[in-house]
Amino acid sequence: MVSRNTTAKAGRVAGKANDSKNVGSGNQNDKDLLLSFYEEMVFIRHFELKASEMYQKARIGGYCHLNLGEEATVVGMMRATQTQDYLFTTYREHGYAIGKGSDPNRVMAELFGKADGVSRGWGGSMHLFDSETHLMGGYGIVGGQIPPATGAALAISYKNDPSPDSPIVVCIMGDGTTNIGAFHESLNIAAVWKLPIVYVIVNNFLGMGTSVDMASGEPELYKRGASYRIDGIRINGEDPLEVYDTCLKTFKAAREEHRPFLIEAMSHRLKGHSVVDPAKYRSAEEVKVAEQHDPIPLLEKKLTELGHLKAHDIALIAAKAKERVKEAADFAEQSPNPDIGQLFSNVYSKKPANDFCRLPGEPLFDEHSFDTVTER
Amino acid sequence: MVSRNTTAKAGRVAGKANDSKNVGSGNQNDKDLLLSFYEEMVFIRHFELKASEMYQKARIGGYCHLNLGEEATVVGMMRATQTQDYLFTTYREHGYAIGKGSDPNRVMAELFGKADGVSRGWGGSMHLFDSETHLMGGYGIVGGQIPPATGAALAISYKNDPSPDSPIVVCIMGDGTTNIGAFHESLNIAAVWKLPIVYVIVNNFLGMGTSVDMASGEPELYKRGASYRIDGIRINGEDPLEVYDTCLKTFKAAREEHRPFLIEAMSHRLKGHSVVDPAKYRSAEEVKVAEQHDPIPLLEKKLTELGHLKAHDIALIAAKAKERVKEAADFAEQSPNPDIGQLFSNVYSKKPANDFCRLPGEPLFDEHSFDTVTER
Amino acid sequence: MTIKTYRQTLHDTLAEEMRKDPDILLIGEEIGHFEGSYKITAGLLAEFGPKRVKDTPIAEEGFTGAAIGAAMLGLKPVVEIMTINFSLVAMDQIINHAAKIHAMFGGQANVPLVIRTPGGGGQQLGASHSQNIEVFYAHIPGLKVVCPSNPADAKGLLKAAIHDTDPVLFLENLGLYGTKGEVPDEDYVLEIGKANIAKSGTDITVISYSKATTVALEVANELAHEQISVEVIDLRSLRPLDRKTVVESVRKTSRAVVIEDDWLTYGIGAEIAATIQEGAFDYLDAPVRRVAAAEVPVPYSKPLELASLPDAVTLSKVIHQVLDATAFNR
Amino acid sequence: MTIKTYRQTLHDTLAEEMRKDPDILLIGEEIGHFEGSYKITAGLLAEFGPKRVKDTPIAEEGFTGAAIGAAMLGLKPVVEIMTINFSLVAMDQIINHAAKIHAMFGGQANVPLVIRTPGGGGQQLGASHSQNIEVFYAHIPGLKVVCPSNPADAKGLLKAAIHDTDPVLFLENLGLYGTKGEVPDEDYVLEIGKANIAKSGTDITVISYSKATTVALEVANELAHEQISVEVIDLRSLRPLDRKTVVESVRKTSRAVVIEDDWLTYGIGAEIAATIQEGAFDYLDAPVRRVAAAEVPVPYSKPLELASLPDAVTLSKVIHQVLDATAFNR
Ligand SMILES: Cc1ncc(C[n+]2csc(CCOP(=O)(O)OP(=O)(O)O)c2C)c(N)n1
Ligand SMILES: Cc1ncc(C[n+]2csc(CCOP(=O)(O)OP(=O)(O)O)c2C)c(N)n1
Ligand SMILES: [Mg+2]
Ligand SMILES: [Mg+2]
Repeated sequence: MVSRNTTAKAGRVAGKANDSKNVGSGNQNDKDLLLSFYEEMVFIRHFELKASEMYQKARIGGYCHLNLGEEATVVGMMRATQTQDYLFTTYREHGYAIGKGSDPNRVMAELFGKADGVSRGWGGSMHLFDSETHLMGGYGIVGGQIPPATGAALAISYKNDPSPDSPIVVCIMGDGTTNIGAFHESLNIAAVWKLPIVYVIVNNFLGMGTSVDMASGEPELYKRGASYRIDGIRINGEDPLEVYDTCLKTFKAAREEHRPFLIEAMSHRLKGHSVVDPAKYRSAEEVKVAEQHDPIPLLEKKLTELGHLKAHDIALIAAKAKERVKEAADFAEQSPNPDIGQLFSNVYSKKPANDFCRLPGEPLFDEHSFDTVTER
Repeated sequence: MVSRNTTAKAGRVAGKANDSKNVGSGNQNDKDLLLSFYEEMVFIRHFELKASEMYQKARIGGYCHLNLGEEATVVGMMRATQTQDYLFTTYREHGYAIGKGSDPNRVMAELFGKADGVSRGWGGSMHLFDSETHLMGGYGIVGGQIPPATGAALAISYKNDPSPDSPIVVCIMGDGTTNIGAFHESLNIAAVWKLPIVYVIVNNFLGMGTSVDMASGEPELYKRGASYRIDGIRINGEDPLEVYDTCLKTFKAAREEHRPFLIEAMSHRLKGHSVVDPAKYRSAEEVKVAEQHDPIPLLEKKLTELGHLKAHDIALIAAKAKERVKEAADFAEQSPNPDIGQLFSNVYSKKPANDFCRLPGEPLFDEHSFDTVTER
Repeated sequence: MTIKTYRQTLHDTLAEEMRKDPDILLIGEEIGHFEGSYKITAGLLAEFGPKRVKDTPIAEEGFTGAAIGAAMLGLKPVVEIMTINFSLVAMDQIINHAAKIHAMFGGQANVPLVIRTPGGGGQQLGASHSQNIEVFYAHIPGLKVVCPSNPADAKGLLKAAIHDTDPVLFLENLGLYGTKGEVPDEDYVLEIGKANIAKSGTDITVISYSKATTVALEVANELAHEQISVEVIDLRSLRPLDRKTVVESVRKTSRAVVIEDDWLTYGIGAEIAATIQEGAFDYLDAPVRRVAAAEVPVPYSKPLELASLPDAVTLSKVIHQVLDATAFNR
Repeated sequence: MTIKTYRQTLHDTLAEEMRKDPDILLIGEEIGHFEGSYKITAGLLAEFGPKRVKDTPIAEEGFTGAAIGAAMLGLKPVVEIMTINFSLVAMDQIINHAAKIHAMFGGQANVPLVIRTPGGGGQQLGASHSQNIEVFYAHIPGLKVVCPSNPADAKGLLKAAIHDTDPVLFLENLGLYGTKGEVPDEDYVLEIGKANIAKSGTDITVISYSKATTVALEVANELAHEQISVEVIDLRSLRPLDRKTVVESVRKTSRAVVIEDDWLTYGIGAEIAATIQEGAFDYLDAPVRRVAAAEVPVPYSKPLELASLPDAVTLSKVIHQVLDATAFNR
């Protein structure tokens, strides 16, 4: 079952394939690479803004958590994966899904709960899954993804020897998630069993409104790998190149040595915890700091300084992204709802004997239930 | 509710109060102290041997885990507690209960499931509780004691300022227990909330048959405090004086600073995991090593060398211990079974309306249930 | 009497009790700075300070267990678990510890703990965030489970739960937070373990609890226009279960329907039906019917989700079916 | 046919399946070096090596969840949770993950996982080690729960569970491990979701599962001497639940008693009684009665523990009561 496709993950979203092989370190002056990062980051930004808008318009329901501010981490990390690698992530995963290669149309359709959604409308924003891209799910239970991700790495090591061709698992979580038991149990298991998995903490300084300092006895979270002799490293999640380089190196080591790693990417959350959170608990000062760390203007500035980007390009890239995102929203709008007749078709992968498939209020038995029955 | 009794915990078991104040460090040459350690260790040894015998004779049921080999840790640690301190521990706790001050008669009676047992016959070997000595329970779920112990420390800090008079919580667990989620969550909470609790890992190198190396990514378990910025220290659990000294110092710091600590006491398990475990997974070599680390001959040797103990004393102390243990077994034998009429009396502390108190097979209602009922 | 939302009532009741008893403290995720995921605790950190309103790490097992230990030493913690779905990570502490400590230690310790947590589907939260798994707790001797369906009961039962000397799971519902009702202004305390006849009637008994009670009442009021007199029993407490009130009602009406938001098989309604058939066997004119959720992990898609949940139309239909089957004449 | 213990049958079946399918691996605490807490896996580490017999840290949530992930990638893990009591720390992974992954992700992934775990009181293990909380799992769509009562069923259902492409909780019982029975030598596979008429009879139906079935059969055989013909239905599967077989039997006998080892209120028997009253309403001559455990955290003291558990004498008494109430003439 484990795919052997070892081609480098292509940047798909801006509609443009990235053909740089993800085998060596990126280069500060690699214009194409940096520009493709920028384009994808801008695309994800606009995707999230559209999601927010569609939520306000009630096209999207439930909870909806955005990657706003996290785009550099998303793009740098996803570019460093290979298609065959398995990704387990959280409810804050639209960007990751896109970065791993899912069709943005189908991601948006999932947010709309439509039949063409990546999870066929069953998952919604928090539960994106795409078997084709090996996106093994967004998970809404804090820490819930970590044990299955660890087990996926077990399956890899069960079937593959360490090698440059071995798939790995990338398991993403938030800072607050490092305080839950599943984190501890899983990292320990990965260490003892020497599993090819890279745990990535996206440290956005906050759980919902609770700061890392208030929640974690050791707030330098990458140090928590030490409890399992897992190497930990902290990186600047605002810089896509640093994220890309570190991930590339770390993923390579996990692939070739079959052992776990822990990466902590520091990355500010620009808005509330979810679309509906006005984030009143944040001071104006804090909001300002977050905005100063917005990776898109930062990269824009850098690229402009390097002469890779002009005001005109910026506008063009933004326009292209908006256009593409609009297409995704239109696709989602037009996609049909899942068929109500299929309500019971996903409970089990094969329907078992005596499966109970009755709608609310239906009697337990109907006139045909006892056709064969004994007289009294 | 928090008791203010600050007198030093007395060594009760050998029938002899230890009046050394537990305020300073013990002294290698403090003959009385060392001898009283020895006496209590020997007593616990014989208590456990009797428990084993009574289990074989089916006076004791269920699971029965012994402290054989762990006596130095038990005695050194319990002597360093104050009566007011709260102890949360595991299913391997007979010695700790006795060391904390419970009447050995009532401990044995509990193993027999009798009405005079410390838990009134409801708990058994794994679930000793003694409100008088602040033994807050032996717990049978691995890790289960750690969150409540942490919360008890919260209650202490809620009601008491740090001071030499403040009670603390001592929370004991095995090495294998450090791999479960509750360990991680609790230590983190204790660190963030600055709670007066000392977590003690009794590292006997084994879960049931699984070694620490196989189970823990970081087998130097005291280092796991670092994930929460909790100071950790490893001690030789075979030396009651080292245990006593370290505990005294650490408990003092927890009391006076209201912050958590982690102690790892290395201490071999002489026999199987529980009375019924023949421990076939252990090599003859391993058994020999464990026996070489038996703290009782070690202390015996030391005391003999120091001239504090003669062969005649050794025999006398053993005889006294056996005598006292026999008394406990006789007491347990004679104690009545709990009253079956009280089966429903412990479900709630106050009986609520409509509590369902029916024996198996009794109908839901009886003829009096609807005395007031409407006609049809 | 004041008209208030269920949310506001919970908030006010917590504040009122905390003002009276310094041993009450609140423990939970995001209840302080964030003011509560569903804003029940808004403003309480400001009023009572961080000692009594304790934001926790994301560690339900750890902090629920810590509340147990604090309760054993005499504090009265009120824990918020953000939704009942997340209580699954704390289950060992609730079931193996909170529920057992009093009995297992021979009555020497007790655990005066309240765990507030909302259940509820219908919010498009997907399979792992839409469950009504209160039956897990209701099954456990040593726990009490209460489930107010309206603001007044929320006040009366929350006070009772806080005053109780044993662990109480206080079940709220996402769909109820915004609902309004009259709330007594005085120190209003209900007795745990007693059901409430929310509406009396003579033709059929509908048994329900929590949010489903609002559906039952809505249907009962509608059917009154058709000259059908529905008695609605609001269980209020799932453990202890007030079997007598249920059975007495059915002995009177001879017909019963349960409406519940959880899954049918092994759900709360199973016990209700089992109880009725035993206690009112000779009085029943038709089988007890259950209106419950379809047995699927709750889908995100709105139309799918709606199809899986019980509602007023369905309840009304089932009531009519039962009446028709028993030659009911209007 | 060979006569074997339930324990030996489980062991042999695991080995047999592992020999055939290299994707099957065992995961659990102390299953390797220690050879299993209850020795089901004795010798399997020696035969299959540490890759396929994986001793774990004490981390039920972690390793059960890891098994889920491994299953998603096509392995077929068989997890041992030492007793069902300890499954409470793994509940989130079982209920929020194993049971939901197939549906929540639109059918793209499935979880071919078996979780073996014994329930059971009567061993003087105290309140937190003596539970029968299978109803928690039986309530959850997306899970299957099977509960063999004898060695042959243990073989047939364990094979079925391992071959199944969805998560199956395989409920064993401490009190059954030492019991013996005839076991088919061939590749014997039962269908999950079907109950078994363990003994046919005409006067009364006793419905049961797991260890309680042995009590039901014992009583049925005894009562045969009194010319009472008891039909014993062994559910074999709690989810899916074979309602039809149960109801057909009761339509024939007109009388029913459930015996179960779990607590009565909201226990498995509640659903059985609720189902019967709906499906055999016009056929029942007396209410369905339930014989279940007393609602207390199970005490350690032997006499107290015994008083709290259902047994043959009690079942027999209740059967007589039902027969007497229905003018049964021998
Ligand atoms: C077990 C559990 N507890 C609580 C929640 C509610 N919750 C959802 S997200 C969140 C904060 C998570 O913070 P972090 O891990 O830092 O991730 P972020 O949202 O910042 O990306 C909480 C408490 C949950 N989903 N699951
Ligand atoms: C949650 C849970 N899982 C498994 C068990 C079974 N069990 C009882 S003791 C034990 C080993 C514990 O090892 P350790 O923590 O080192 O303590 P020791 O017995 O060596 O003192 C296990 C696995 C349990 N009681 N609880
Ligand atoms: Mg965060
Ligand atoms: Mg150990």
